[in-house]
Parts: sequence; structure tokens; C-alpha cells
Amino acid sequence: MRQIPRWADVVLVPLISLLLAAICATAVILAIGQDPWEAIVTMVTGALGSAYGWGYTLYYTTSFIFTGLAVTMAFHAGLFNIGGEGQAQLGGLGIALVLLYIPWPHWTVALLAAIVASAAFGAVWAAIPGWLQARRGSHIVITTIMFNYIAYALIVWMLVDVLRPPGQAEPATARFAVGIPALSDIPGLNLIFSDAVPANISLFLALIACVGVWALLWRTPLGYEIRAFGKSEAAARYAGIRPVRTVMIAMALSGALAGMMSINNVMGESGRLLQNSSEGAGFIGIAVALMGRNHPFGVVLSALLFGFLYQGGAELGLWTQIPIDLRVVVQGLVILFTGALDHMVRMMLGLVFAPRKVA
Amino acid sequence: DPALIFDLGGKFDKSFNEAAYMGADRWKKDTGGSYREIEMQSEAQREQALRRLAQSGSNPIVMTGFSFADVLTQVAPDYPDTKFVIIDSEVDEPNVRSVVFSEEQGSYLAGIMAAMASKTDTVGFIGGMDIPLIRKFGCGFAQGVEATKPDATVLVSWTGSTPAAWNDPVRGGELARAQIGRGADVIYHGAGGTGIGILQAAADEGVLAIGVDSNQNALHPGQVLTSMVKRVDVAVYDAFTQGEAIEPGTVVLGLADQGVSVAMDENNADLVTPEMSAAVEEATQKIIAGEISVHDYMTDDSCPIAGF
Amino acid sequence: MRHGPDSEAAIELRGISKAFGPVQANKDIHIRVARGSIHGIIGENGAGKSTLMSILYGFYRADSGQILVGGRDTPIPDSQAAIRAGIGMVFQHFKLVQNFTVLENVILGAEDGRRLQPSLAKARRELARLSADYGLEVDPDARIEDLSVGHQQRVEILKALYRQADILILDEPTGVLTPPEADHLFRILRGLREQGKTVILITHKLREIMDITDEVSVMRRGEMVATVRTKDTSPPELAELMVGRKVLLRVDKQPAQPGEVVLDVRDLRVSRDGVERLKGVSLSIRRGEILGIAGVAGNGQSELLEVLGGIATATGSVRLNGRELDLSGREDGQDRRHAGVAHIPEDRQHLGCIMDFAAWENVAFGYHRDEDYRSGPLTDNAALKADTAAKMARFDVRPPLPTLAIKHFSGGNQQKIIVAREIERNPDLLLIGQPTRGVDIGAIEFIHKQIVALRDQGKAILLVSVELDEVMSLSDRVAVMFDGRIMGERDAATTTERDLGLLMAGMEA
Amino acid sequence: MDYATLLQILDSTIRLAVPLLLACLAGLWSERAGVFDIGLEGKMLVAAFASGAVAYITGSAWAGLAAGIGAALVWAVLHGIASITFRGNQLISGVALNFLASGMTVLVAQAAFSQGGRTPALSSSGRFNEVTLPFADAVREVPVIGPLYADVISGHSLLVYLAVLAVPATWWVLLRTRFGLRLRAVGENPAAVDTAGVSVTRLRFAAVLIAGVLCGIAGTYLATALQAGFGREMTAGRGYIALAALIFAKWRPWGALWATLLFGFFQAIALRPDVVPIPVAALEALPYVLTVLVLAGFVGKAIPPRAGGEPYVKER
Ligand SMILES: Nc1ncnc2c1ncn2[C@@H]1O[C@H](COP(=O)(O)OP(=O)(O)OP(=O)(O)O)[C@@H](O)[C@H]1O
Ligand SMILES: Nc1ncnc2c1ncn2[C@@H]1O[C@H](COP(=O)(O)OP(=O)(O)OP(=O)(O)O)[C@@H](O)[C@H]1O
Ligand SMILES: [Mg+2]
Ligand SMILES: [Mg+2]
Repeated sequence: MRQIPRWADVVLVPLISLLLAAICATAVILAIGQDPWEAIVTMVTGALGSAYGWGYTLYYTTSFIFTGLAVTMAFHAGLFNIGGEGQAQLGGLGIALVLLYIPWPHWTVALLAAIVASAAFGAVWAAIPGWLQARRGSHIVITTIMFNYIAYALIVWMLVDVLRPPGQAEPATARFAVGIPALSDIPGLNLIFSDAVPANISLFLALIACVGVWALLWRTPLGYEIRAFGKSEAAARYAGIRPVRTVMIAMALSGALAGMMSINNVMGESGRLLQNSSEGAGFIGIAVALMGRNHPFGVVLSALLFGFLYQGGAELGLWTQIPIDLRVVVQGLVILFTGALDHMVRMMLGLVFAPRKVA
Repeated sequence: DPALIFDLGGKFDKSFNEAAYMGADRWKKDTGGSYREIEMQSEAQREQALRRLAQSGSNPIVMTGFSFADVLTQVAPDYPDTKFVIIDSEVDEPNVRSVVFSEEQGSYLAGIMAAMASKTDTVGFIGGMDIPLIRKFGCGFAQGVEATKPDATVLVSWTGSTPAAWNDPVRGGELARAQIGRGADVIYHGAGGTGIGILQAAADEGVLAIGVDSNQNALHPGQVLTSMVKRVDVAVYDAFTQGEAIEPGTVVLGLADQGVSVAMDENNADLVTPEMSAAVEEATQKIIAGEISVHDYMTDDSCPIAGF
Repeated sequence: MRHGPDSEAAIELRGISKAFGPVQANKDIHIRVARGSIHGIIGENGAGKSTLMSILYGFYRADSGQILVGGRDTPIPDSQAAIRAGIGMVFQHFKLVQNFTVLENVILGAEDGRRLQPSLAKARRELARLSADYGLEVDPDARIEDLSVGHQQRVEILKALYRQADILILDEPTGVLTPPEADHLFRILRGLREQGKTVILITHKLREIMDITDEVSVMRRGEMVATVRTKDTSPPELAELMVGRKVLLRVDKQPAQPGEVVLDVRDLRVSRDGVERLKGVSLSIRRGEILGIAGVAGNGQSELLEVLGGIATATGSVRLNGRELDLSGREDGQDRRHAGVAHIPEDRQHLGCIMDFAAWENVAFGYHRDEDYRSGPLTDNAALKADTAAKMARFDVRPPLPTLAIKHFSGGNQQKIIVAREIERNPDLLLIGQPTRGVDIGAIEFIHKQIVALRDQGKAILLVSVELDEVMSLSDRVAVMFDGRIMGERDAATTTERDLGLLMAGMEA
Repeated sequence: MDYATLLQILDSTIRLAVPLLLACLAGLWSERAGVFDIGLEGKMLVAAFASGAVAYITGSAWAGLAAGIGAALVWAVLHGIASITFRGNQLISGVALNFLASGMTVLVAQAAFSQGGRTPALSSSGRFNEVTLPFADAVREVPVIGPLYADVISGHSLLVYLAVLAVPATWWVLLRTRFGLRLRAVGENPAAVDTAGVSVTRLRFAAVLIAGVLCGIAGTYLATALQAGFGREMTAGRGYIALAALIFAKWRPWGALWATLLFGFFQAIALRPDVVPIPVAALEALPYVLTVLVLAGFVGKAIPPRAGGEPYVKER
């Protein structure tokens, strides 16, 4: 296949994929007899047109950064972690447990505890499939899917039979005593976000995580080992990189990142653990990572894009006849074009960039 | 404008939510007014939906389902000028009106009809999510059966313990088949969207079913004995008509004020014998008059008769 | 009766060209192969031999050029067409379905009828006949994965014959065979020639060319530089044609001055999925000597290297400079490197480096936790790149670009980078597997010099190679492995190919 | 648990196992040819919707079946284009198509029927109704096996028997025909097929399309036999359980039958808390837990087709 310049591969490929996805989405909207322009206007105004809209857009973005990083981390170890959903919800469970059963003096301490708990729970939930893959050779894609379902059942049981306060009908925990400041509570920012928004300080946590992941992958021996292992297990063995250890570490880190997403939605937004708290963010992480070319900084951008898509989509469901499910369609299209049809896109570009002859 | 939020299970669950939709729709036709509506997609969405509507100036905001209780307690104080109406649950806030129904009464009547229609002397109740509210249905139903045929058995099953239980027709169908297998020939459901599967299975297996919330007799004419109609539509209609002026507090709708009833129409005309309608009529009067007091599960969270 | 090379052409290629992206694999190739002859093709790695043959077999499509079969212009768009034209090919890497039986593999794609039974029955009869005619015995019901490489190769030949091929192409067929197996193969090929079939034989081994071919064509860098009658040429001439300059085919080195024992292996045993791959190997190497391990691929040499390199686990005892090494897997490749073991793996592209990584990242491969490449907890990429540039200069790696992905270097240059990485660590023990596989004569010369130099610095060197000449010319002592055992040890100076060949075939000499 | 109850559970076991079986066979065809397919879920879903919608509009179950298969085939072709033609990542393609399916079905259903992503309930003519096998009533009186035949074996929709027949059919084609031989070869070593002059692409597409057809039937069964119409997300993860069953079955047709029956049985007892006093959540998790154990090789190791998941690139 023809070589295309690296910049084109990094910049053009995702953009073109996105464009193709957008075209298909437009076709879909037209097909269901709606007005794409109206849709776009609604989405833009709803998601970016007001501080309130930004409040939600950034809220979703935060979650997607975490899950996107989770998928990215696993990807570099050559693992396809579809279990973000379950890992995120387990992370939520971890948060619920530490916040419900321990009285915290101050939210800052509680936040630290929440970080540890969510990361730990998510990590464990991802490390088990990791272990099964490394030691027993069970296909990680299937196991992580299974673990999503098991997590779902586990959470239901916890919420219904264990954590549900007496007399409450819906399966959910009691409200936590402590929460974290929303952007609207932060002096300075509250000038922009006048009324309450769900976006909270975990946004900054997510950005820190990005830098952390980047440094880990490209500036530390551990990251080197993870990436090398992801490229070739046989070669990694030769270089003294231990497969089981590497897979477990990579999956644990991946799960920890997914779990930490719950700081945003469970501790931050809802202030209690609900059923299906992650709302599919675990899956969106796949699209985010692919769109972001599995680079932390790319992940931030595509997370923002999907944050927009999600808030905008919610607004569609609210103000237009276009069902909220359009989000899922776009999500699918993005994954399809960026993740599965990327060769097609490259071929298209290959025709543009004529081959340089050597030899 | 007023706004209406449908719970999981969706606007067209042919049952609870759809009843609410009917009310709103009738109001729209009558007054030519317009309203906003949202369907919940997931648990975690409720708060955003409420806030978004309040923030965009909808008033009053009507929501169907107890699941909103907790969120509403959080949100209502933030929007003191907005009126909220919650159906099926009580929220004690100055700007909230709570509408609840005496489902036990309607279910009692359904129980009477079931008992009289049953040839096997075995009838079934399939609840959606296993929560006090729905046990209230089952309990009233059991009492109705008990009062009519003391030696009849009432089978009880639940579709689940999460809101997903409101929208799981496959499971509903299988549960119905199971009860039919165990001899039930009349099945009463309180399972929202799941009920579609239950009514379907009953029809397929050639036994009678009893619908809930909306009048579901028409879904399988001649195979739905009746429906325990809960006038959610009325509640919504009233709320919309009174608009921002609606006064807070709790309203209980029972047989007396036609809040609940058993549906009689051409679809079940040949299923309902004169004796049946007579018995129903009599019971209705006695309940209104207070001569029969139907035990409400939620008062003491127990139902000796049905055994839960 | 025997046809001479002067009879009419079975195959003629005119102006064939083929490019892979930037790589011009074949440039305007002309070649004429006489019917009923054995025609050899030689050339450096990457010269374009396999590409050319794949084009002839319809596996690749030429960018331009013309193919004549039996004098008639025959376009060959796909393998089906090649088969129809009576061309059969035995690839460098066999194309067999491992868990199918020989029969199933033979009929695959050549079935007659939708149902299998009739085809299988027919193939069974046909195979019996072919085996008889050409001495191609193989059990039709055996599963491929249970067959030896030699037998698998026969299946490939049978596949071609079953499809009535009368032109048979073999791409480096002897690389994987023991000398006896190779002799058997050549008997088969001669038999085919007797039957009037045409054979095109690709090989790197000049000796084979001289042995069996009637004519030989030489390729260099994608071009056909010469076609000569075998009896009119000589190995040195061919080598010169290949590389384009004079090369000395023998390594010149002083006799070794062995010092104290560095590596001492006792009763080493390795089992993998139930099969015992090493059955009690014992050997020892001293400072300043090269122990060569000869043997056909797959007789335990790989396992031996992997155990010593810390990749595989084993039982038994290995002492390095008197210190007992852990074989249970608690020590990994990095621990070995710290202990002073460097390892140039047999398969450079799958073990030795990460093809997608840049050259500089590959220079850290295995040493990525070393202090000199670290600044605090982070890696010191600047230092690493500088070091890479220096190594490239010393080893004359082309192109000298540390940031170029290693997959874009040629095979020989990839090997140079790996050799640089491993020997510049100044190890006590150097493990070398197939140092020159897939490397052309020019680079071979260079790498051989490096190895000998290292020996003379007093390192202990374990050399594993399937190339008998290489083992014999480089080593001081030669041990032959067969079926997980050391069949015997010889002094490289005095032993003969025949002697080693028997050992390689498992015969106590 | 008495015999009658057991029969009921077996009866619903069959009802619940059939979609799993069809999907599992679909996966078997696809993966035996070396194409992973986690898109089974999505294919079933679009098929369920298309069949539900068309069966409602035309009032004909058969029209529904045709539509269901058609829709699933469209998805199959997309998967083929992405993962065979353009050598994309098969897993990612499958994931994408699943999302596409769950979004599109609701979108279109809403646009067409505006019933909250559901299709209107089907009349009996629009459904594959239960057929009674010969002598069902005659033998009912026979002790033990009588009721078994009359109540469990007999009295299912036509598609159920179709699904069961698909098992021997798959077995025969795969192991006894030229097509089957080549298909298996493509899943083990595509290069062998390619050098034999047979098109890898065509074979793999064929396999993917067969998978499409089977998923189409599975989806149609859900919407027109098990249920009377399509509901959002009505496949409820069956596609993934089918994959698990496929591994459990070690990629063999008869194994697929037993595996799916087993998983169907789990789902059936999960519906009967009255017989098995285990928390429902636990029962629901059971198939997934079991699958994990199978994958972990605690219940017998499974070797997938060697070339599985690998897009075929010519090289020597
Ligand atoms: N798969 C490939 N894709 C792109 N370029 C390639 C590929 N394989 C080889 N090349 C390029 O082709 C050129 C020749 O490669 P090749 O390995 O055949 O060299 P070579 O003739 O074997 O040289 P050496 O004798 O050093 O191995 C190299 O520059 C390499 O970058
Ligand atoms: N599929 C491919 N894609 C890109 N480049 C290729 C491909 N196959 C071969 N090449 C390049 O084409 C050139 C010729 O390769 P080829 O395999 O024909 O050489 P060769 O003479 O067979 O070498 P060897 O002796 O190692 O078999 C080399 O540079 C090689 O890297
Ligand atoms: Mg070659
Ligand atoms: Mg080369």
C-alpha cells in the first residue's frame, strides 16, 4: 500500500473519517424526514450556546476522557478493552462504599479516597480479564464483555438488596454526605457558570490523567514495555518483558482510568450510585480512543467532540422530533470509519499523495 | 408551557406512561395548547431532564413514576417558581403536587372478576419491578379473589427488581407461560411495558388476562377480561389545565372519584357475565361506603393474604 | 530421454517489472527457461527472486511485461491461470493447512465435484501412483502438523504434480532440509527432469547450483544480471555476479586460545505442550572460543537459545562464570543481560526488534531499563538517539537515520542494528542464532568479521546456524543437535560435511 | 421440582435457546472462515426490527422473514467490506455495527411508527405461530415421553424447527462438501487457498453472508415468533451469549446445539425464581460467569480457527 505522510495519517485520516460519519448521519436524518440543519443548530446552541450547555458538554467530556484513556492504555498493550462500562460502574461502587460508610472531614480528603477506591475497583475488574488472557489465553474481548454483564448483575444486587436505604423504592444508594465542587462553585469560574452545572473539578483530574498517561507511555520504561508488548509478544519476551505482568499492569491501569470516571458522574453529578451510572460512556471510550488515534491529547479533543455530541443529542431529544438515539448512530459511524474502514480512508489519501520512488 | 416526563418503558408502553400521554394529548386537543415531553432513556438522566425543563421555563412539569421522587426532592427547591407534579409518589415540597391512586381498590375489583372468570380456581398476578407500590396492586387483587373464592390460589411473580422490569416483554411472556403451566387461567399484570408480553402470552395460550393502568382490553379483544384503569390521564389533564396555578400537596384518587376502575367496553362485553358486573358494582358501592376496607400494602408493608 | 537446455523454451519472461510501493522488486526482467531442464536462480536477499517467481505463478501481478509458456503468450492474472498453464510452485514458506490431512491439502482447490468423497478417493489413487513414479512417499491420511518439514515439502510437490504441473518452481527448498533430505529432494528433481518436466530452483547455496542445475540466472537488486550454463561457471564467479564485487566465501581467522569456562550447561531439559524438546543437553564454552551448533531447524536449537536467553523455562543446571542461573522463569531476559549474556535471536523480525518502532527505540530493546538510557524515572531519549547514531556510524547502517522505523530498513541493515546493540554491551557470553539468515553475502562478510573479533577479545560465543558452511567456517568446535540431543561434537578444523551431515540426520557416526 | 414443571422449563428453554442457536451457527460460519463477528447482536437486532416492521405492514410473517434476512445481510455486507475488502479490524467493525444497529432501529422505528422505538403489535397472520407436530395429541397420554413430545418438542413456531435443522445442514456442508473444505481452509490458512487459485475474498464473503442469513432468521424469530413485534434492544445481549456458546461449542455444529440449549436452560430457570430459590441477579449472571469459566479453560480448552481475526494479506 502507498505510504502517506505521517501528519496526514495523524490529522487527515481522523478528520476525513469524521466527515464521512457526518455525511452518513445527515443522510440518516434526512431519511427519517427531519431537517439536518435544524438538528445542527439545535445541537450547537444547546451544547455550546450557553454556559449551561457547556456545563453539560464538559461534564460528558470529562467522563469520555477517562474512558477514552482507558481504551487507549489497553490498546497500546495490544488489548481491546470493551469492558470500560463494567469497570466504570465498579469504580462507582467503590466510591459509594467509601463515601457511604466512612465519615470524611472534608471533601478534599474524600476526593482522594474516592480516587483510590474508584481506581482500585476498576483496576480489579479489568485485571481479572487481563489475568485470564495472559494466563489462560481467554480472549479479552469476550471476557470483558462478559464482565460488563456480571458487573451489571452485581450492581443491581448491591443496589437492590444491600445499599438501598429502607423505604426507598428505586434501586439506588442514599445520597453521599460529601461531594466535589462543580465548576459553578469555583470562585472565578462561577462568573461564567452562574447556575448549577454538572461539570466539576474532576475535569481537571481528567486532564492531569492525560498528561500522566502520555508520560507513562512515551517517557518511562514501563510505558516502553507496554507498547513493545502491544506490538509483538514474542519480541517482548525476548527483551525480558514479562507478558503476564505487562498485561495485568496495562489492564489494571486501563480499568483504573475507567473506574475514575465515576468521580465525575457518581461523586460529582448524581451524588449517589444509580443503576447503569456510566450510561454507555465505557463504550463511547472506544470511539473516543479511535478518533483520538490512541494518543492522550487526541483523546481530549475527541472526548470534547463526543461531549458536544452527547449534550447536543440530549437537546435534540428535547426540542426536536429527532430521537436522542441519533447519538448512538453517530458513535457507531465514527467507530466504523476511524476503526474499521481506516485503511479505506488511507487508500483514498494514498491516491492523493503520489508514491516516492526509491531503490 | 407545561411539560411531561415519561419514565423508562416509554411513552407508548400501552400502559402507565401511555395513560399519561393520553391525558396530555387530550388536553392539547381541547385547549390547542402545546407542551414539552421527554422520555427517560436511563436512570441517570432524570436530574438533567428535570433541570433542563425547569431551566427552560416549562411550568408545570409533570413526571410519571415514583423513580423521580428522590431527584425531585433535590431539584424542586432550586426552582421555587416552577410547579412540579409527580404521579405515583409523595414528595413533600412547597412547589410539588403529588398524585397517588388507591390501586388496591381497583385491583380488588379485578380480583373479583378474575375469581369469577377462573375455571381452574387458579389465578395469577405478575408484577413489574418488585416494589411496595406494585405489591399494593397484588395485595388488593388477592383480597378480591379471596373475598369471592376463598379456596382459589393466587400465583405471584415479579419481572425484576430494577426499572428494566417495566420493559421486558420476553420475560413477561415466559413468566405468564409459567403461571399458565401451573394452572392459572386468568392473569393480572402490573408490569407496565412488560405487560405487552404477558397479554400476548395469555392470548397465545388461550387464557384470560387483565390489563393495567390504561384500558388494554383492545389489545387482544375477547382475550383481555378487563383492565384496572388508573386515571393517570385525568391527573395529567388536570395538572395541565390548572397550569402554574396548580396547588401543591398530595391528592389521593380512588374509586370514589373514578381515579381507579375496571374497564368495561365492547372488547370484553362477552367475557363479563351479568353476575360479574353485579358483583363489581356491589363491591364498588361497599368500598366507597367504607363497608369493605381493602388493605393497602403500603400502610404496613405486609399482605398476609397474598403471602408477601 | 534427457532434453538439453538448448531445446525450446518452456517459459519465457519478457520485460517483467514489479514495484512494491517505493521498492522496485523487479526491473525489466528477461529470462528463458528450456524445457526439461533444471534452471537455477540465485541472488542476494531481496534481489527479487521470489517476487519474480510469484509473478510467474500469478500470486502477484506484474506492473508490466509478458509471459510466454511453451512459446505462446500466456497472461497469468491469478494462480488459477498459472495452474491451468501447467505451472506449480513450492513456496519458501509452505502453504499447507496444518490440521488437514495430506489428501485434503492435495485436493484443496482441485476438487472435482461438489461432494468431497469422490475427489478424495481419486486423489488417493493418484497419490499412490505419483509416490511410486517419483519416490514421493507420504502417508495420505497423516495430518500436516504431524509431518516433518521434509515430508511437508513433498506434499507441496505432490500438490503441484496432482495439478498436472510440468513446470515446477521451488523457492529455497533446501533451507529447511538435512543434507540427506536435500539429496533425496535432488533425486526427486532429477527424476522429474527425466520425465521431461521443467524445474526452476531458487537457492542461496552455490554448491547446490553447481550440483544439479543445467543453467543458472543471477539477479541483483531487482535486475537479471546474467544467465550462464552451469558447466561454464564457478562459485566465485557467481558470487561476484550476485554482489557485484569480489567476496571471499571463507572466513579467515586465527586458531582460538580458549580460556576458563564461561558457560557450563548440564542435562538441560525443556518440555513444551507435553513434548520434550530438549532431552538432556550438556555443553560448555570457554573464553575466546566459538561453539557452533549445527543441525536442521527444529531439533532443539531454538529452545537452547531461548533457555539461555531467559525466554523459556527449563530443568537442569546452567552455570555462567560459575554462578548458577535460575531456569524456572523467575529470571527473565533482562536479568540475563545483567548477568552478561547478549543474545542475537534467530528470527530478527519477530524476536529481535519491534518492526514499528524507530531504530533508536530498537537500540534500547532489552536494555530499556539501563541507567545510561535513564534520567530519573523517565527515559533519556536524547542520549538514546545519540547512542543510536553512533552505532549506525560504526556499523555502516544504511540509511543512518535513528528515527526511521526499523521495518523500513533492509534485512541486512536490520541485522546490523541488532548485532550492534548486542555486541557493544561487552557481554561475557554471546548467543547468536542464524546470524546471516536473510542477509546477503556483503553483509555476511561484515557480520562474520565482527563475531570473530569478539571471540578474539575473549568472549564465549554460542553460534547456532542451519548453514553448515557457516558453522564450519566460523566455529572452533561444532556440536550437532538432533531431536533435542547433542549427537556429537567435532573439531571444526578436522571434521567433514559428510560426517556432520550424518549426525544431523540422527545417525551415530 | 416436579416433572410438569421440568417440562415447562424445557419448553421455554427451547424457545429461548433458538435465537442463541441461530446466532451461534452464524458465528460458526463466519469464524470458521476466519472472520470474527461480534456483530451478531447488531445483525439480529436489525433483522428483528425489519421483520417486525414489514410483518406489521404486510401482515405476512414470510414477508417479515424476507425483510429480516435482507436487513441482516446489509449489515453482513458492511462487515465484509470493512473487514475483508478493506482489511479493517474485525472486532472494531463488529462493535461499530452493533452501535449502528441499536441506534438505527430505534430511529427508524420512531420515524415510521412513533411508538417509542417499538413496532406495533403483530396480528397472528404476521407471526410464525406455533405448529403442532403429528400425533402430538395422540401420544400425550404415553407416560413420560408422551408429554415430553407433545408439550416440549411439539408446539413451537416453524422457525424453531428450521433452526434445529440448520445444525445437521451446517455440519454436512462444512465437513462433507468442497465449499466446506475450502471455507475451513480459509479459516486455518488463507494463503493455502489463495495459492490453490481460489479466491479468499469470495469464500470469506460467502461465509459472512451465510452468517447474515442465520442472524436474519434469529432476529425474525425474536420479533415474529417469540414476541409479537420489535422492541428497542430486544436482542438483550443474545448475540454475545451466542459467541460465548460458540467458544463453548469449540466451533462445532453439534456442540453449538448443546451449548445454546444449556444457556437457554439457564435463561429459562432465571425466569423461575419459584423453582430455584437463588437471587435473580445471580441467575442472570450465571451464563456469563459460566462463559468466563469456559473461556478460562476450566471447562475444556477451545482452539479457535488459526487465521481467525486476521485480515488476509498476500505474502510469502
Ligand atoms: N514490506 C516492505 N514494505 C515497504 N518497503 C519494504 C518492505 N520490505 C522491504 N522494503 C524496502 O525495500 C528495500 C530492500 O529491502 P530488502 O530487505 O529486500 O533489502 P535487501 O536487498 O534484502 O537488503 P539486505 O541485503 O540488506 O537485506 C529496503 O530499503 C526496505 O526499506
Ligand atoms: N509484499 C511485499 N511488500 C513490499 N515489498 C516487498 C514485498 N515482497 C517483497 N518485497 C520487496 O521486494 C524486494 C524483492 O523481494 P524478494 O522476496 O523477491 O527477494 P528475494 O530475492 O526472494 O529475497 P530472499 O532471498 O530473501 O527470498 C525486496 O526489497 C523486498 O523487501
Ligand atoms: Mg525469496
Ligand atoms: Mg532482505
